[in-house]
Amino acid sequence: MFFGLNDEEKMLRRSVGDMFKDKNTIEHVRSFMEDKTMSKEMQKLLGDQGLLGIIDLDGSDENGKGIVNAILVAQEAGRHLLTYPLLETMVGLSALKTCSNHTSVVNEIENGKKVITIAWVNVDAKSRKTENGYCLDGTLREVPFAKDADVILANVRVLGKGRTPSEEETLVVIDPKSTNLVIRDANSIDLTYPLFDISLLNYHLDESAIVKGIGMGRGKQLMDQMRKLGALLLSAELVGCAERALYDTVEYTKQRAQFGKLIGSFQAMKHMAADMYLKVESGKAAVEYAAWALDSDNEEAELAISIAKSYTSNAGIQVCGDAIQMHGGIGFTWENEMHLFFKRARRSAAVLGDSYSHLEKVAKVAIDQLEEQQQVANREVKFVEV
Amino acid sequence: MFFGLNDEEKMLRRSVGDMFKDKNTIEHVRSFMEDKTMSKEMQKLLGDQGLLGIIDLDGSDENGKGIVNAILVAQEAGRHLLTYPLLETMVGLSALKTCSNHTSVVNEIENGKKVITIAWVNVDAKSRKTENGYCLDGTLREVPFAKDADVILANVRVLGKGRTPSEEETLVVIDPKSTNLVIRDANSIDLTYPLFDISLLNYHLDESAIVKGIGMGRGKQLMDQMRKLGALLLSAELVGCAERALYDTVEYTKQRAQFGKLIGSFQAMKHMAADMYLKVESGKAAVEYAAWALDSDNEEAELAISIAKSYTSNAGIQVCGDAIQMHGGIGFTWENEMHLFFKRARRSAAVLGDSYSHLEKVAKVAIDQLEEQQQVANREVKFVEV
Amino acid sequence: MDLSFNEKQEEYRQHSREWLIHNIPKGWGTPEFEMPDDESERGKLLRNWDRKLYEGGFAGISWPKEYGGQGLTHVEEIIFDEEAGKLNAPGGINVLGKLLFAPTLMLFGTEEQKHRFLPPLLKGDEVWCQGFSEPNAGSDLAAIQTRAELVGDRWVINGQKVWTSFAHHADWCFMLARTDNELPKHKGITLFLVPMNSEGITVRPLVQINGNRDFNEVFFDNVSIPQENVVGGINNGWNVAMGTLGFERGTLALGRQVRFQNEFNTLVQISKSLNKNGENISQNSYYRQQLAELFVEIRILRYHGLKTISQLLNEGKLGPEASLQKLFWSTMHLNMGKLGLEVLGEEGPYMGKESVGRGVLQDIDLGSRGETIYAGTSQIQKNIIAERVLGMPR
Amino acid sequence: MDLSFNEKQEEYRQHSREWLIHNIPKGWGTPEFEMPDDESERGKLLRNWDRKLYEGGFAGISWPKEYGGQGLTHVEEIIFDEEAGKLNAPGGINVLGKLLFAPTLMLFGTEEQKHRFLPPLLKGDEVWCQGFSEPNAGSDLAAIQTRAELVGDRWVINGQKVWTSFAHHADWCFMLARTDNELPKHKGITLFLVPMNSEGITVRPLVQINGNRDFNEVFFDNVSIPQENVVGGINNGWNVAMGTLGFERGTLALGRQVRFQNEFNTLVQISKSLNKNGENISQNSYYRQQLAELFVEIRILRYHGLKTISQLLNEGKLGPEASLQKLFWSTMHLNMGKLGLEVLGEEGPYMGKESVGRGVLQDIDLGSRGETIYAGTSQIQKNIIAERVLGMPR
Repeated sequence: MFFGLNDEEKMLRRSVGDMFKDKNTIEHVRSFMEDKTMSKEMQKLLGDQGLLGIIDLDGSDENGKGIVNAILVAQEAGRHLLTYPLLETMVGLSALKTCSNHTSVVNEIENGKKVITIAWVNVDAKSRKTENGYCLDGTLREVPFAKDADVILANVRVLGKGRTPSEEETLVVIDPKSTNLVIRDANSIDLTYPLFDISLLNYHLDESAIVKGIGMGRGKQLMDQMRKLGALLLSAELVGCAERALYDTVEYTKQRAQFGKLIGSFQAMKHMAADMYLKVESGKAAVEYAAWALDSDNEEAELAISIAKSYTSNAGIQVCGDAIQMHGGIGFTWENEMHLFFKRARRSAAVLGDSYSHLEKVAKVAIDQLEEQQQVANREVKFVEV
Repeated sequence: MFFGLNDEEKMLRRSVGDMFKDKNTIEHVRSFMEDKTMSKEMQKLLGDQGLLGIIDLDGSDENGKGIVNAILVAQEAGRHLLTYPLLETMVGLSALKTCSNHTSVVNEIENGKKVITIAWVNVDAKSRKTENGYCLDGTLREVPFAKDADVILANVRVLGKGRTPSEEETLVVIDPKSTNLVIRDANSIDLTYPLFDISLLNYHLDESAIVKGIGMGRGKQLMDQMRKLGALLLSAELVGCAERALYDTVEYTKQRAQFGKLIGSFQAMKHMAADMYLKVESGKAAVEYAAWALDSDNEEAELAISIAKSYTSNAGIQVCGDAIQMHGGIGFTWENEMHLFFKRARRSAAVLGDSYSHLEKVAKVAIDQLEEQQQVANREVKFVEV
Repeated sequence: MDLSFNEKQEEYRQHSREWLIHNIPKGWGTPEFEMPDDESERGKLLRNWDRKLYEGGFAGISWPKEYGGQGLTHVEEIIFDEEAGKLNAPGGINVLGKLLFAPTLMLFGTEEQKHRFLPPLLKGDEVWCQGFSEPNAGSDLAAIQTRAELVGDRWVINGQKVWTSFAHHADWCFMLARTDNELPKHKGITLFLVPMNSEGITVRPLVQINGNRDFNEVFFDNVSIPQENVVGGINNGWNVAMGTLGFERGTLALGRQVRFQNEFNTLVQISKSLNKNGENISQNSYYRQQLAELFVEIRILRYHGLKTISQLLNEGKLGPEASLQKLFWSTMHLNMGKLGLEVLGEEGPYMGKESVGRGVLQDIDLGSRGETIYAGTSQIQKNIIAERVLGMPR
Repeated sequence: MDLSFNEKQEEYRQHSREWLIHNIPKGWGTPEFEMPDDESERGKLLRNWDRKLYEGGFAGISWPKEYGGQGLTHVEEIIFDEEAGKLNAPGGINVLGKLLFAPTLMLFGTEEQKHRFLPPLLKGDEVWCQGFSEPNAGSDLAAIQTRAELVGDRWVINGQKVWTSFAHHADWCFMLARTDNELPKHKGITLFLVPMNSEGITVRPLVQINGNRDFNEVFFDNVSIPQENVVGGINNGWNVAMGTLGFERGTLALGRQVRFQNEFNTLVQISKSLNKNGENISQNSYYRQQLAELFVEIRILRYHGLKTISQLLNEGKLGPEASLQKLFWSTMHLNMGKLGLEVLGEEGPYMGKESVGRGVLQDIDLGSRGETIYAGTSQIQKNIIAERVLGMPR
């Protein structure tokens, strides 16, 4: 029993943090927001460092599935507002790796030669059988960095390949460079991590695009797994994002003076900061626990992820909002960076299950399943006189 | 348009406050909690001052129905933790006065010769016709000061006197000294305002006990009106109770020193106090507005009461809870008085509709009826070029 | 206690409403309406509205007629304000002039100044901005460093101001500068009136987190103004400014309240258009309770507004209790923003025109973040309440 | 990161559970169980439990064997603690001795003192109470005024302590007194060990708002104790006390966490038994969301507990981060009390045996009001976090 990071984990976190600190500064983030073009340098770096394929769902070496390492990387990504779909890459690769048909694209992505992203939401994309494959039409939504991607993973229905619509779901690889699709900027509040919508019209889907077989619930199963993993990594990003906002704010209160005193010496500032610290540390503990649970196939892993995502979603918004407040006037200007953290927290909290949805999942366990659990726990208790 | 108290209203509030300050001190309250016997002196005083029959629902003189005066009195009752069913007396008399059959008991109550209370909840009390009247059985609940009362107003079903159970409801006067009923202390959290349950067995109900006629929805109508009025007066009590807790606490922070400073000079204390002040003043405004609305038959009166009761219920608990916190260690001892305010707020918040129930009523107007309202408001707007 | 409006006042309400319906700019307040992108076009549009208000007899409703006002009371003022809010009428461009500078001038200005400045202000001919805060004097306003020196018969001003709303459209700035370095910091300050076209003034826009550009930094580099452009006397600027801040915190709650109510109604409409787990959000008790609570606070804001107006009518001024209103509405609006995003759920990130609610709920969320900061942070308001209302030790 | 328990530890868990099942007092933890009204009977019952724990080998699990402990680690300690929590086992009467005094003595005591005091403490033969706070030294502990003077070869103590839990059952008191008035207030304090049967000691119970009588005031009137009854050296009491407070804030989170989980389950059961507007409360999303949020916090408390234990195992001590746990659980418990009363709705006032939940939710509500105050108020914990963890200026 040891709840903490070992030396390798600490080293990983530090080296990734240092890299982002150097190569993904606020200036880099702002220039990405201006010209909206992903950094090729970052892409190469991530590939060279071997960070992209860090998750191996079949893995059982000393790093388990690599989930603990992945959340450490994601925390750093959040802390530095990384303008790269690292989360989608880690999750997407973990899914693609489960299918031997995609080894070559897996290698290209893992080495930073190609960029992958995930269409998290399928609005109505369906495919029909044609002579030489399938024809795909409809809309995909919530596709981060789609404009820069070489590969998009999506979950689409293949009509007729299941008894229910969800059984028909099939995970497929889509080529964003095709002329049979249109990518539109979806005007996300968070300019550091743009979201896109994709409309598909007569898009030709080859058999080779299919991941792990057509229909029969396989796509749904994979996508559910990806969403859970994504929710966990996003929780880790939220923790990193909030932690940075907290410490940058604390630093500011140690520099800024009003009424002849550093504002950090005012109790109102201290108590806000302490509350923020409590939220950051609690979120961090929740994320770490869930990562361990997932790594070690603990039966509570799914519950732990919902605990982490619901908690960090609320905590991230609260902490980054308070960070704005503690900065006073400059806190709500564009030139100050606090709004970047706040908006990133807003997006991260909203997608892959908002707080309400995850709390509802928690409620199913904590409330609806309570009696069953208690029956298991209540063995006979024999009482004796003291 | 004037939102404030006129000179007579201010004088009424002051004189009632002074009286309670003198005759209903914390020592009086504590001795009531010990021996659980209502003060005859207070009963006489209230009668002599003419405060009991202050509400006249048919009234239309300069004081309207007297509701504004009544909330001022109720605020003072809350402020001083009055150990007397003044609320039930004001509300009960207003109901009894609508029926000419009860003039003599009205007079006795108004003059402080008899004590009235109200059974706010009817669990299952039903009466059947007998040869010389009705026979009443069942349980009544939430009857404040029942042990000391001479008259209990209750709403019971008279079987067969309506097409639905609620149509059968009938307001009746019950004699607590009867041997056909048992009064049990219901162990309320609030020892300053004890609640009782009453079991009735073969209780003989005479025709003369009936207020405003049998069944046909009359009882329900009267009881609904009484509950609304009661909710408003209880909101006023909550405001008074919270305001006293606030100001006593502020006073304490001006006396108590820690770390070589008066604790009132710590910003954490100041900000808690400011938040409490905001809640007290907001609750007060809500109560006053609702009182005016009821007095002047404003169509929003019912909504305004639900606004007042939901807001003051939450505010009262928050303020009195924070008052404990600001007192530090002595705040959670029995010998300090803060817990008396907190517990009184807890009871007041819970009964006559808790915050949830009243907010749900608000939701019906604010959400469900929104479109109708907007249709009324949206006249044609003609636009011209500027 | 009498919260009703008399017949004449109800007539005034009707009259105001009629006028507004016929005069609000075309399409204004509808989701389709778009402000001109160009700042000067935007300024022109807003200034035209101010002029129209004047022509319609709705500028300076409660001001004395001799200064170009209508000579009515605060009650008519709030009635018009409320009706304007209901129809989402434009705020105009001279808000700071009308709400902050004019009442300050009426309290502290000379008769000559009032006659000189108030009529063109009302007419929309002279727009005002406020130069109080500085980079190192935010909550601690008395720490301002901008200096004014008397050189010959003119004041020469040097320094920098921030959060100067509408500075880029303004003709005049009422601003604080230090006139005596020897005195304690509250004592050596003076309020000056500065023409914005003076040589040496540079205006730089400050973009807010919601992308709005209402605020500015204003730099004063040897700006020279006539000796008489002082209000309330030399070294008396702190007292004058405190009066101004009182107006900033306490008034205008009713118009604002109605606008909040409009926003709330939009939020309800949006919640009716969204489902969560197959249930309509407006029927889900988690959201219902929070929406109802918000509605309650918006109503209570109205009560506070009515109380403030009554106090103003009765006593002619506002006390430190005005801080309560600022704290109350800004906190409430922050909660509205949060709830809006909760209602949107997974739709939350999308702010485009085609998104649910066209981004209006996100605008509330982002905009409200500044509201608990400007015009005195919530922390400052709480200090004021604790120290000046409750008498807690400093 | 490895949160699993190894096989031996799992065996220990099983062993603990078995023992507890067979040894918990009859009916204990069931709603029917009633504590004896008589305080000394109550004390006897709890002391018997302490003795039984010792006999069963579950006292001082992680303490060295030479002091009567079991020589195991903190992991076994928390495993037993967790199992005891699951079965709602009694807390015993020597809580302060075991959790606060003993670790303090192990850090600061002499070998002789450890051998003298620890074994009888574990056996339940000597119960300890803590004399730190005073009427004028609550949050500001260093302001204590109780004095100890060396008269001949004995210390003579005069003064008053408050919030002294179990003083009326205790055999010994570890207490702070001022031994030098000339030194700065943190420097002139010493920790003393005082037999509670000394002449001159008066104990007066302090009733809490929930009617409990666990706290006391203790008056010292010329109480004389041997010169050697000092821990950590003369005038070094502040350092010793800071160690004690660290233990108070940081440890034992797991047993507490399990008890909170039990309370939560009770709250859920009660919510399943109540309807609101015809809908079961446990199915109403307003309550579901809040219940789930509470559950999340209870789980996170467990994570914090595991982290703290890991830190203790690794580094042998706790830092100021321990304040986080105290702040976290006491705030969470306060919210549990509030939510409990919301769930009860109109049933809220009723606390009798026949009421919904038999008053347990009200007990949580009232009891939790003290928890954000004792062992350092939430305000003090936040100061500590801000100043000592985040390094914000004093």
